[in-house]
Amino acid sequence: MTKNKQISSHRISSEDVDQLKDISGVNVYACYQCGNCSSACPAVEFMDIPPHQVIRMVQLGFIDELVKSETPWICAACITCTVKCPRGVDIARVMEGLRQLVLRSDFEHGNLCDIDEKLRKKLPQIALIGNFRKTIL
Amino acid sequence: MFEPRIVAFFCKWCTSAGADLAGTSRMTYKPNITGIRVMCSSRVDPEHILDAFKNGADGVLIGGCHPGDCHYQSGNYQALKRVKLLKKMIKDLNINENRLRLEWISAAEGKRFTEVVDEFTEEIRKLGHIQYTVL
Amino acid sequence: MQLSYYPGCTLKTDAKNFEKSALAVLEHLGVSVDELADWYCCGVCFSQTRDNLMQQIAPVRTLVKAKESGNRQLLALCTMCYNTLKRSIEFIKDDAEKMETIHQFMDLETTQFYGNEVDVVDILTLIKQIGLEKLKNSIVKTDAGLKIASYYGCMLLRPKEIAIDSPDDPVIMEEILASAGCENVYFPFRTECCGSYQIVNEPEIVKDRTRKIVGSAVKNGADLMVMLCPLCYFNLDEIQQDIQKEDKSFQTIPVLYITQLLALLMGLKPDIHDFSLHSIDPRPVLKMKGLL
Amino acid sequence: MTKPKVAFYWCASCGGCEEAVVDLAEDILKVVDAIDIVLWPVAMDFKKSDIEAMADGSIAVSFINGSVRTSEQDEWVKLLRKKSGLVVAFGACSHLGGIPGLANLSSRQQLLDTVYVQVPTVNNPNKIYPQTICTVAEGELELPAIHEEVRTLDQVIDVDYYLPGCAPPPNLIMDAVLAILSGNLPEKGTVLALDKSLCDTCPRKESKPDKLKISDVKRISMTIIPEDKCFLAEGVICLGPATRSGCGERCINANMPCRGCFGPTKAVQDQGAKFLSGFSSLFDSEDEAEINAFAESVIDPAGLFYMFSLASSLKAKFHDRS
Amino acid sequence: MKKIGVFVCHCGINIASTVDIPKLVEDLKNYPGVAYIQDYKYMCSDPGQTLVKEKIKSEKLDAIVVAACSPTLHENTFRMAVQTVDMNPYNCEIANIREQCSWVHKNITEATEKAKRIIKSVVEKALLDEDLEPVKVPVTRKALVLGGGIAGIQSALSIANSGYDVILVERQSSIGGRMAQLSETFPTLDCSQCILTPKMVDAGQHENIRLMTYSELEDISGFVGNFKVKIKQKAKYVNWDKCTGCGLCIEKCPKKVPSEFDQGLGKRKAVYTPFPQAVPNKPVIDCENCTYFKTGKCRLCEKVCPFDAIDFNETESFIEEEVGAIVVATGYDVYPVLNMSEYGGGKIPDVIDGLTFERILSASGPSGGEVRRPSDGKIPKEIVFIKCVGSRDPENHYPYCSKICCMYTTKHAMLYKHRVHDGQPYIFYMDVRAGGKGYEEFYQRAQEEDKVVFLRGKVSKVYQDDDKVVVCGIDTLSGSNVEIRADLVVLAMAIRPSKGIEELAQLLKISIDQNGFLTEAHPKLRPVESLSAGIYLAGCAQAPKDIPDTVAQATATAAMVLNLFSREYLLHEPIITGVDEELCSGCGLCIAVCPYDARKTNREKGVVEVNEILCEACGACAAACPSGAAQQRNFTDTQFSNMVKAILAE
Repeated sequence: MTKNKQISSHRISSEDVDQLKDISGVNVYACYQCGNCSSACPAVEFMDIPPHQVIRMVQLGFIDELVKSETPWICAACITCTVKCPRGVDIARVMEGLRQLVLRSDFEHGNLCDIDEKLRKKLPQIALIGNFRKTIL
Repeated sequence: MFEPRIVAFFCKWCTSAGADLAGTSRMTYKPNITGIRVMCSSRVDPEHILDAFKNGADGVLIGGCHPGDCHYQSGNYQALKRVKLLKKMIKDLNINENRLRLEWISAAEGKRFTEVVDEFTEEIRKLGHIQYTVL
Repeated sequence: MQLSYYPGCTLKTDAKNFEKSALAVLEHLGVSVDELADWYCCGVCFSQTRDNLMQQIAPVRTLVKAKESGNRQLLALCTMCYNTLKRSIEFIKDDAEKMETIHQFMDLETTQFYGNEVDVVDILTLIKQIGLEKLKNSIVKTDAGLKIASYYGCMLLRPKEIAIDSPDDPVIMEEILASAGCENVYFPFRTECCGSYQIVNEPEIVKDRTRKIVGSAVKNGADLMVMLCPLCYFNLDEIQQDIQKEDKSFQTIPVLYITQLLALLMGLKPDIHDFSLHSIDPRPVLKMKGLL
Repeated sequence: MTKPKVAFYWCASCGGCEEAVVDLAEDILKVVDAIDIVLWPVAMDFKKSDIEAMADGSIAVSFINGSVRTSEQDEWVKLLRKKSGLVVAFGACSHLGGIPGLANLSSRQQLLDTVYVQVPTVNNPNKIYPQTICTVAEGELELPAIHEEVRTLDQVIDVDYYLPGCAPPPNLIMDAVLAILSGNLPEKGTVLALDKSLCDTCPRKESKPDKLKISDVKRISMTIIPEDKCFLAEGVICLGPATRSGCGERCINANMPCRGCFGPTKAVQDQGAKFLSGFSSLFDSEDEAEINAFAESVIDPAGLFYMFSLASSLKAKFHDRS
Repeated sequence: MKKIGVFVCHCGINIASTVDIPKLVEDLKNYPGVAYIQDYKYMCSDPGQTLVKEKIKSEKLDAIVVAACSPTLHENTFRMAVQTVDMNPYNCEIANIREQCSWVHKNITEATEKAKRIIKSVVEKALLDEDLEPVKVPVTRKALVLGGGIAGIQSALSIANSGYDVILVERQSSIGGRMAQLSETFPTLDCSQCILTPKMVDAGQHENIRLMTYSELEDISGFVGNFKVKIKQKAKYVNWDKCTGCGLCIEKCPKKVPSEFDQGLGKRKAVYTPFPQAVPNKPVIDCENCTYFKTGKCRLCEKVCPFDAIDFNETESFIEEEVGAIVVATGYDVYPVLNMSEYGGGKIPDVIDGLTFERILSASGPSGGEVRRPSDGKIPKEIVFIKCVGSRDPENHYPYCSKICCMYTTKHAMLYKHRVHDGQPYIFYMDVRAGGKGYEEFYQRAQEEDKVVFLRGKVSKVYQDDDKVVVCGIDTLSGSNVEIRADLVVLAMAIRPSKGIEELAQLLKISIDQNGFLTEAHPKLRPVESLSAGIYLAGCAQAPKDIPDTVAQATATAAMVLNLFSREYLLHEPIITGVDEELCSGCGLCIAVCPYDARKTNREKGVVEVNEILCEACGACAAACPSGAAQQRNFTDTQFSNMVKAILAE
């Protein structure tokens, strides 16, 4: 995140941003960057971009970087961020929106074969189905 | 060319002051309109408006303060309520509803005042003379 | 009281002990449930997209079945199912257009569902509804002296619209356990996520969470940890052993479904518990406390 | 002493006003005793020529009901004016235009089209309309022409007094007749009823809240109205506040809101506009969308607010549709 | 018909260049009612005014119409002038043929025709204008100040110093309010009590101030200049006339309860003064905690009182007063920490609010100014301050900024550092709002000199771990989550208007905004007035504000009150809307449209009555009246109807 980034009106109101808004239905502009979402996120240590920065990047239109990020795939949809947000931003929906942006461009993130076999045999159905619901369209 | 006759009611605090500003700024507008100064747009009674139509007015304009700016807190909303229902009713009376207009014009909106008056005058001009028979 | 019951996939397999103990507890409290004749997968994780109504078909199908059953209430034991079904209702209710679209996708279902005809209920709320006094009276082992850490997880508390209690500071499990004669242990991580389905992709997250959650419960002096979610259960029970392999100082704690504990306190026959399904064997503690 | 000559005449009306005279019951005998009826088409046979033959001013008083909308009515009322000392506009139609006055919302052609062609039960494939001249075997007949406009009596002739109501209540008729017979007459142009609006005598006035506000408009046909509650407070349109009192609250007592047949009070010219102004003020909102919805929810405001007074309130018939 | 004189002003060439004045005069000469018409170059000049006055006399005119510039400019001029020749000023009307005619039209014919229409319509108005006298309202020159905090004290003193009587009503037994609880004040760090107590004493001893503590407003009626108020004094069980404030009863009272003044940290007795410098310095008995009231035994205070001042039979009492103006300065409460379950509020003893920390810092506080934490009395070495707790949180708490927290939290951290030199203060913040004289410098000093660590981000969770309070937050500037094992956590809780503000607002008929604060008449130009005439607002009851702003606003309320009191009568525009009782049926449609509650139904008479003093002459009710009984004076329906006809007449 040290590289200079160009900010422009074109980027801030790009089609990608609109599509994300359509999928998620979230008004990201209510965010005032208190960071409570990141502070409360149980998986933030595993993320490359913390949730509050994700929202900031949506505000600035950096969707191309977000779709490359691991963050949406680390998110477990526990909704803690949404509940904690003082401004009513549904961050969890934004994460879902980012996953969908990737999945709808014909890219599947999950793969049964990648799972450790020993673990796979033990896993309850809800773990597997839950995971695939979020990683395969 | 048909010269419409337009009666207007302007609230003292906003629209009449806006009209004064248009004058002080030496803006010009169509002379077809003649204003009556009222304390508040809420004083304008539909009876006065129909009086105007009955006596041959081709258009009636009411000017009040913008919502939230009324000198009397809520008078402009009273005007709004009355005009909304009145527009519906005059349509049934066979008076074109566009002959009646309510506009919010503030004391600072001299320019807007002239634009509203000119635009309204032209609209009424297009509508032509109001048609009625005296009973 | 008559209500419909929706088991969901895991309660028929890995969480058999949850289903058996829950139904036994309810029966003991005088409530019988009708399992939906023909139920479908709930969809597991509620789709949070606004624009894709296809995702809602799975839960709506089940809700249609529930409406057809004629019972107003639908019990969902699995918290994932509870969350998905309840959020589906929130998403579609009062929106005729959405419902219309969803119905167009469903050829076999003839019943129209509008969103308000079925109440999805979880077992904690149901027990409170039956009455804490009644619960108290049904307890036979009143002097077990158990210190219990109640773990809520996410699905019953979030988002706010479907929360069964305060998302920040819930008390319903503690209330129930206090009525059942247990001592409650408050620990700061009782509402924090266990890592959920990320066990599949990123088991490290779950390990990290388990270490925090279990560690905190142990530190605050709990004998047992109870919960309701089969996925939390798997994550917190199964992973404890993995952590202990890496870190000998890590102290484990047995994990039970809250209904298992209630059944034991009610003196119901122990064969419903399937203790073999537990990774951390709770029997030593239970024996020590005189519950087995 | 000769009894004063009195004429009753009917123009465009329903006949209810004639009934109202009959409704005087036994009192009618007193009236008949005291006067000499020279014209009463509904009850007795007189010819126009009989009246024409009378000296100008020889009829003490003519009671004329109904509004004026045909050439025949026009001729008759002018004739009676000439022959009468006093003319009393009897009932809402002659006073205000009444229900027939609502015809001024449409053109004559529209009305004829509706009645003679468009009504589903009418079978008139050749679109035959009534004609004023008609040739029959005996020769040519002339029928009265229907005017383009409906007028109140005072829009055609000078009127001395007004007896309001649809129909006027017997006690007001009796009071008026007695006043005329005794010569104890008020100022010319007076409406022979109370000066305050109906709320003054309304049996439900005590139920009115201190601050009257409404959040939606209810239609009578779709509302159960409590028998003791102010209609307006319940959101039901009642013209009571804009209508002269004196009717005996007959509608209110039958759990029907006031429709305005007594016309406005003397300080008001335009009953409909005045009522609209007061009524819209009641709406408790400052939200433009809600205000729009409120205006939309008032069905047929012109018909409702001017039900009886269209012709007298507007004093003009607009045909400005564009 | 009235005789109207029309005076047409040329305004130099301003009117005369576009309006054909000779033609205008010629055409209007015979207009019905126009008895005299004359034009003049500058009608507003002295000779012009003289001309008008002379003609009124010589032509025996009943009313005049001056056709000139906007009435905003010279209506008053001419109305003053006509009064000198005994014409009622309301018979003088202005026809605006400059701003709304000659200046905005170019074509002479058109402008002349329009000027004619304007003048004719104003002539029609003048024909039916009545003589009117301004409504004279007497003024009771006594003020009521509600609330005895710094705002109320400042307002009361400023009014009293000008020679007028003030009743200062305070709910507690002593004045002083929140400011008395504070330790030092930002940005100067002078001792709050040191600057406040002299003012309290002044207020207590002022010959024009009647202190009514332990009292509340019970009822009010009337209007500006003429309010009637009823004040309730709660039962004190101590006869203050006899009591000298010696304190013996307090000393001997065996019952101790947590002190509200010390935020529950210290104790007080059941008979008590809230703090030693109380004004008046006389105790009250808290009957909820008094042993005698609870058990029927004790009465120790009664026994020891040398003045026989204890009176267990005392009841609440009421006084009724007439006042001309009211200042509402009821202050604020701190949003309770109990509402912050995620921060352990109410559960963790070492999570406290800022006001409690003020008491900890205060030299007169329960720990004598030593910073010790509530749980075990240890000196905290790591201390975390969290800002915006409950504020700026529309989802869960309050949407507004509480304004004072940025500065007082900075001050807290600084004062802590001054007391505990080896301690480390941390402040979690979202924004630092340090707009104020010396505020930014103060904030800089905290960072540079006192090494206060500012962390930009919110805290998601606070929990107890052994004897530490663990704070889990984020520093968004470094992008990392942070965890601090603190000894004490201070929450800068939101502030909100004092309890009971809704009831008070209802009683006073003033409005409150969506957050519960009192609404000012105009956010910029009338910031100390309420929407009800004669009622003024000061301090945090109107919005969160710090001491300097509070004092400034309180002083401004005094200016408003004095302005009111400087007048012998209040003159009220007489163009109010009256009621013709002969016509009014009491339908009540006019009542709800009145924004000033000036109209009420007299059910006995069956008519609506208007309070002429409350009526502000908008005329909304006249338009709403369906029977024509409500008519605005000199703006009657007939006048409007005639004006419209005059404009439209060919």
